[in-house]
Amino acid sequence: MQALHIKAKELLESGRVRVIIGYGEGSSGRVRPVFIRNVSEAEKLVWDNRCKQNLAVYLLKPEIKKIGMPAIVATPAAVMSIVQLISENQLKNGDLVALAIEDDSVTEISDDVSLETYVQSHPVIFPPSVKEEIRTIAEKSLQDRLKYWQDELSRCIKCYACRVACPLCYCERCITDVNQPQWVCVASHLQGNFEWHMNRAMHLAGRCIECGSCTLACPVGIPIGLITIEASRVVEKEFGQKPGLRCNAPSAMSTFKVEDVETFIK
Amino acid sequence: MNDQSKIITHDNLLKFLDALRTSGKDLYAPQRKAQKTFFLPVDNVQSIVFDYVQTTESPKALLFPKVERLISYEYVDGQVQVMDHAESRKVNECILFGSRPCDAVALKTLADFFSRDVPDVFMQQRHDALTIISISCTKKDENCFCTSVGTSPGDTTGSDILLTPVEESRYYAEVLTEKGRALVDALPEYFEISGPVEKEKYVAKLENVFSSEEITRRLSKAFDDPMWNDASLRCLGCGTCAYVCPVCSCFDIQDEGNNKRGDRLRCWDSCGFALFTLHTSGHNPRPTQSERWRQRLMHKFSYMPEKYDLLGCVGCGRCSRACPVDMNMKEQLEEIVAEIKAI
Amino acid sequence: MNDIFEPTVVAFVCNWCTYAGADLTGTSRIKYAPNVRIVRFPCTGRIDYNLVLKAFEQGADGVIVSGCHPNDCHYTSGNFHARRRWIVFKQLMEYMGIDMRRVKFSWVSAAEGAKWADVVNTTVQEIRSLGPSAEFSEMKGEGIA
Amino acid sequence: MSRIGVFVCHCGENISSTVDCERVAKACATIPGVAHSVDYKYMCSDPGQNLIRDSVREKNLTGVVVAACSPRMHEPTFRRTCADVGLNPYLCEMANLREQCSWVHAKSNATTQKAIDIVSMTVEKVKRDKPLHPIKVPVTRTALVIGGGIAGIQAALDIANAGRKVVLVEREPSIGGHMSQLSETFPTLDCSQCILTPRMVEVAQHPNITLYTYAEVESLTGFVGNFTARIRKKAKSIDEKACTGCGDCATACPIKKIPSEFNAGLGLRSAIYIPFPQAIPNKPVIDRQHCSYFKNGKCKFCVTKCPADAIKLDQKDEFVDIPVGSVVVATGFNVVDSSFFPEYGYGRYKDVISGLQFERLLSASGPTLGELKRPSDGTVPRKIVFIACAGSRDPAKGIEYCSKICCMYTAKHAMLYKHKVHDGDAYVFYMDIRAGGKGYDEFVRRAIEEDDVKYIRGRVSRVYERNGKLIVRGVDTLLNALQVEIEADMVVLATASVSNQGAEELAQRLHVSYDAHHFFSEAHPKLRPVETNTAGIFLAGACQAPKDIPESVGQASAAASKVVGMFSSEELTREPIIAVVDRSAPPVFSTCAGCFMCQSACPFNAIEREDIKTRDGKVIKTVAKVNPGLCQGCGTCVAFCRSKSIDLQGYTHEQIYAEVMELLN
Repeated sequence: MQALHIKAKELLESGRVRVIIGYGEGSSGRVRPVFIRNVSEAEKLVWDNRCKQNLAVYLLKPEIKKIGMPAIVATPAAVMSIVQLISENQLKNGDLVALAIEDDSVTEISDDVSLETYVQSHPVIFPPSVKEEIRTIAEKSLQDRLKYWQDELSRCIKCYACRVACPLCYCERCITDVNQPQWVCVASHLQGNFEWHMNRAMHLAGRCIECGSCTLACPVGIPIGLITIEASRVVEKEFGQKPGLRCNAPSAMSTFKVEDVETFIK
Repeated sequence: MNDQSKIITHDNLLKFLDALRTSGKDLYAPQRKAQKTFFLPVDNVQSIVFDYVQTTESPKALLFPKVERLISYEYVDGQVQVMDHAESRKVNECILFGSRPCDAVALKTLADFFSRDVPDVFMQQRHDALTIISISCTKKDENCFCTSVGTSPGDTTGSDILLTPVEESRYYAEVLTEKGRALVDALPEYFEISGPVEKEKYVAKLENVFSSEEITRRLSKAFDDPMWNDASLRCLGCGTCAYVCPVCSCFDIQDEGNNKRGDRLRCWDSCGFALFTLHTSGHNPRPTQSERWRQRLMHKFSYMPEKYDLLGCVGCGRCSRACPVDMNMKEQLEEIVAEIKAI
Repeated sequence: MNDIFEPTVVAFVCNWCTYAGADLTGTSRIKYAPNVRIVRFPCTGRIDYNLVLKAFEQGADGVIVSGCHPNDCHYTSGNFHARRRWIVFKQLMEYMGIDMRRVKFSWVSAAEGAKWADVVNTTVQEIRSLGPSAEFSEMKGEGIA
Repeated sequence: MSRIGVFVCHCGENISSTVDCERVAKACATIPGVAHSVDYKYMCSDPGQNLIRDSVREKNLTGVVVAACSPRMHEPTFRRTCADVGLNPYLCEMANLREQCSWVHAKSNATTQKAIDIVSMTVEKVKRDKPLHPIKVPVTRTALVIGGGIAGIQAALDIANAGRKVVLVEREPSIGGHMSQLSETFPTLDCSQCILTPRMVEVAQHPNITLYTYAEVESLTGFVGNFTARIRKKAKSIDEKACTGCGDCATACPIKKIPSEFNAGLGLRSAIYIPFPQAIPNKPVIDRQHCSYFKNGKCKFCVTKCPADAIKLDQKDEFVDIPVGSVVVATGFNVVDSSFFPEYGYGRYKDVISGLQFERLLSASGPTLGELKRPSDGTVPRKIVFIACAGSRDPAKGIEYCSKICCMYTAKHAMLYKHKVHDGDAYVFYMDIRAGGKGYDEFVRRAIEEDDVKYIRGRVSRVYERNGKLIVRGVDTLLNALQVEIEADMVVLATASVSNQGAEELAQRLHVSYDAHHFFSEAHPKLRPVETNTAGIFLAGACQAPKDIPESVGQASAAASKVVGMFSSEELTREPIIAVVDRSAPPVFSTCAGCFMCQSACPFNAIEREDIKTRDGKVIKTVAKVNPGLCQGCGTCVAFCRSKSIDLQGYTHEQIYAEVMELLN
């Protein structure tokens, strides 16, 4: 943590960055996102195992962008999101400094090559509980899966915390806000909830870097991350492409291979 | 001594609830799902939980459902037939069990808010059919601030029956209204007449950290305060705070249907969304999260008190607990008191 | 009253292959079940997965999605893009518990009038044996007070 | 509120025999937004169209739905009708009640209900139609003709003579195609080469024609008016400029036993060869598959012998990219190979040959210099059997269609045989005689009556060898199915015509449709027989279906006139069915988030990046922009766009959504 404070001060003092997006002490023993703009506040930065939320989401927030050059305290998942965002033209080389922390040493990663190298050696690792959940759902029969998801999704209140917590949900106008036509029912009845989560899954297929921020954000405890994780898994299984690994990777869902295999089109 | 003050044991309480449940009334009580607590229909009274400081979602959906059908239409033989659900529907008697005193205050606020000028029939019907059995708070957490917004852990306002846990797994029951009395009278066998009980001894102690009048006064000068920007930097603009809030009542009217039939629905909405105030032209009078966060505070603590003499917050702290980025209401209000100069 | 269940089937087809193929079915006077309603798109690449959801929500019992065979796309590659989309969509729907036997994907060229009739007939037959679509009608209205 | 007019056509009885058109019109009259709904016997007739025109005027219609045949048939007709009275043509759409309803279902309530649904859905679409205006694009006034047979030659000459540039690409070393292999032609019996060769020479010398032989179309990109053709010039291993065509190389070549393609395998050629004496260009190529230098690295006899030093063994395939405005596909046909007829012994018995081989035996330029000799022993066949429909009209063999030319050439063959071997016997086994055409039936009759060719109506079941004779066993169905056995010296099979090899791949490269037999599909079998479904690409000759020479030439001229017509103006108008990126008022500017997934999805590279800037040039955001000249309107980008910021004119989100909502309520 000390190394982080030193690095933060150095970056702010030198004027290289204007704001450090990091974690700070929050309420009830939680950490919360903080935006350090003065050297004097650098000591507020915190780094420990509570720091799970994917802060990359703030890199695209207009109010943060307005402050100027950001540095971001980045978990491996955040670095992956940054790589994916670069590949989707939302960020570019030189737009930010990512600070990766390991054993109280801080590494600056900012160019495409070092970002790519970093993600190669720092895969996103789920907690075992997530793996277990994925397995249980996969083993359910079709009907049980439908029951399971209907039960889970019936709690959804369409607060869209999943959307705002996701660094890759950056559309200025989300499909659910499109009303001519109204592709996704606004109401949070079960059908509208199903539509919304199915759209989220399709939109994150081949893009979800599996950070789990959406699940963390969900106030009613729906494991929604499992859906988008599945979406990316399907893309990886079928087309051999994982998101968040290359800064110039074409999007898996808007490209194709002639030899793509399916067995269901007759 | 109030002859409506009674004692009920925990076991009898469960029996009482089970009797209510089987009497054809809808019973909603706190239950666990995904390690969170929700007011859900009760199938089995054993699944009711008691060990929560506060439920994740508020009970407001019982008065103000997240989606409510207002009218339906159907096109028959070239004629449009409209069905007004306010006239046609029958709302079942409903019992809310386990709400906190702050929730009961909130539901009253909600009902009052919807009954000014043109009363909202939907809300009125639901409110008339609802009996509220609250439980006083014996625990609190750092997000609670009911005492600072004019209520308290043992406040009877809005409840039909208020239960206060006392020694030996028993509850001191205050039967407060006719609706409450009707329930107890129908099932008197579960209650004992109580002697005087010093409620204050049992309920949680919560320090008053500010006064809502003070906040209201200060906010009237704070519209352009730079504080809003800093305070809202981490706010991502979801609707969580509004949706878990027991008082937030913004809604959106949506028509769902086709050329032949459809419904007009009232759905929850939130001022935290950019879309909330987006004009068709593309102009947005609240273009950034800063204005939206300000709106949330202003609405609750300035506009509602000034316009309707209602306070938009009961200090339940749900928004702070649920916020994915730890936007904390109590902390924000304390900051307003500390930073904005009083008039 | 007829006891046989007559399913409603919506077909999303591309203009150049399947729509033309379906025209050929007509010119060849090959008969098929009248349960199908065809929606014409320029290309399978244009077919939005949301339309499949909407079709079921609106009460369709089955959906046919059909376009040009691989390599035959009038626009070179719209069908390849569509194929990727359907590969993912199908698995995700199944992950959510939806029975995708109700959605038939096929390649029907402008020359395959007979195949089109066959695709429609077999789909109608299969959906008939599956019965009315229930998943979406169950969800409809659930959660509205 | 829309004021839509619905016009339900009976199409004579084509629709009304299974659909209750009156009920459809009545039902549609009740749809909100429909101001007028009528049915009529023939909507496409003059009075029918007048009915529409009058209604548009009198009822102030804002949109028109014509419920009739397929839009692929008459949409342009009715759009013009609407345009006549000032309604934007794109506000008129068709509901397909014929091809996709009345013709495919029995008369029933369900059929009429389906018709009502189809119309209602189209009404919803038309309600949301916006007036559109055709897009103008410049035209490259050069045509690409693929295939140098008679059809390609004719098309190239017609276009070139109209003053437009032509690029003619031929896969073989010489142009000429199958016609150059023929002896005489029916029904006039004039010599094929005598009428063809001058045309070939004209092509070679025409200032407007660039000829690439031994070359193939590698790819075709772009769109009507602005294609780019990539031509692979296969290495001929010859410096064509230096080569004088003396032929010394071929004489020197030690590899001489390669079956000659020109002689349909009946003659031989060397590894370096000129396919036939009248070849255009009259220059050799090295067949690298057979050349010993390319096989073993040794030989070079030709190099040594060439007086012009024209042999270039290190030549490589070359690629040229040529901008062209339109394409005529004239790649011709092929005949089924020997493996097709095990029962006839084709490929097993030397004296069982195909019609094309027989042409070579009759031809003065053929392997026998026009003398009719058996391939096996060089004797003159005394008894010869012709089998018509060898493979054609045989669903069991996968060819249901009639190859069309066989009846005529078989009559010609038999006749020519009789002219050469006066005392010989010629038998023809046939299924039916199809001799429609000017002078055709008279020609067949002449063969039968004047030349005494014996026609036996029946099929041959087997041909086998016995004592040096070919026993042809068949049946005469006109004589009570009597078994017939003929001891023949030679058997000629009128082998089925099939699509040329590589036709499917070429169709895919050109993005034109093809039928189950890989013949290229015309846009409409009757009204657009020379156009493909891909604008700017036309068909000529037997690549579309089996055809004889006059038909091929006729179609080639038709295709050429289409091309010349298209080239008559500097600009083309294209359907405005293109994608458009949302642009909204500030502060949003565009809902496009600039992820550019659409860019990788677009098959036409039509999506560009556009910076939206402030007045002082500061970039506010970078968004996608569709180049209307390049966009072909497939809509693939539209389905990809997560924020629904691209829409496709003519097939907008709202329209298709409304169609689905209407269909299912």
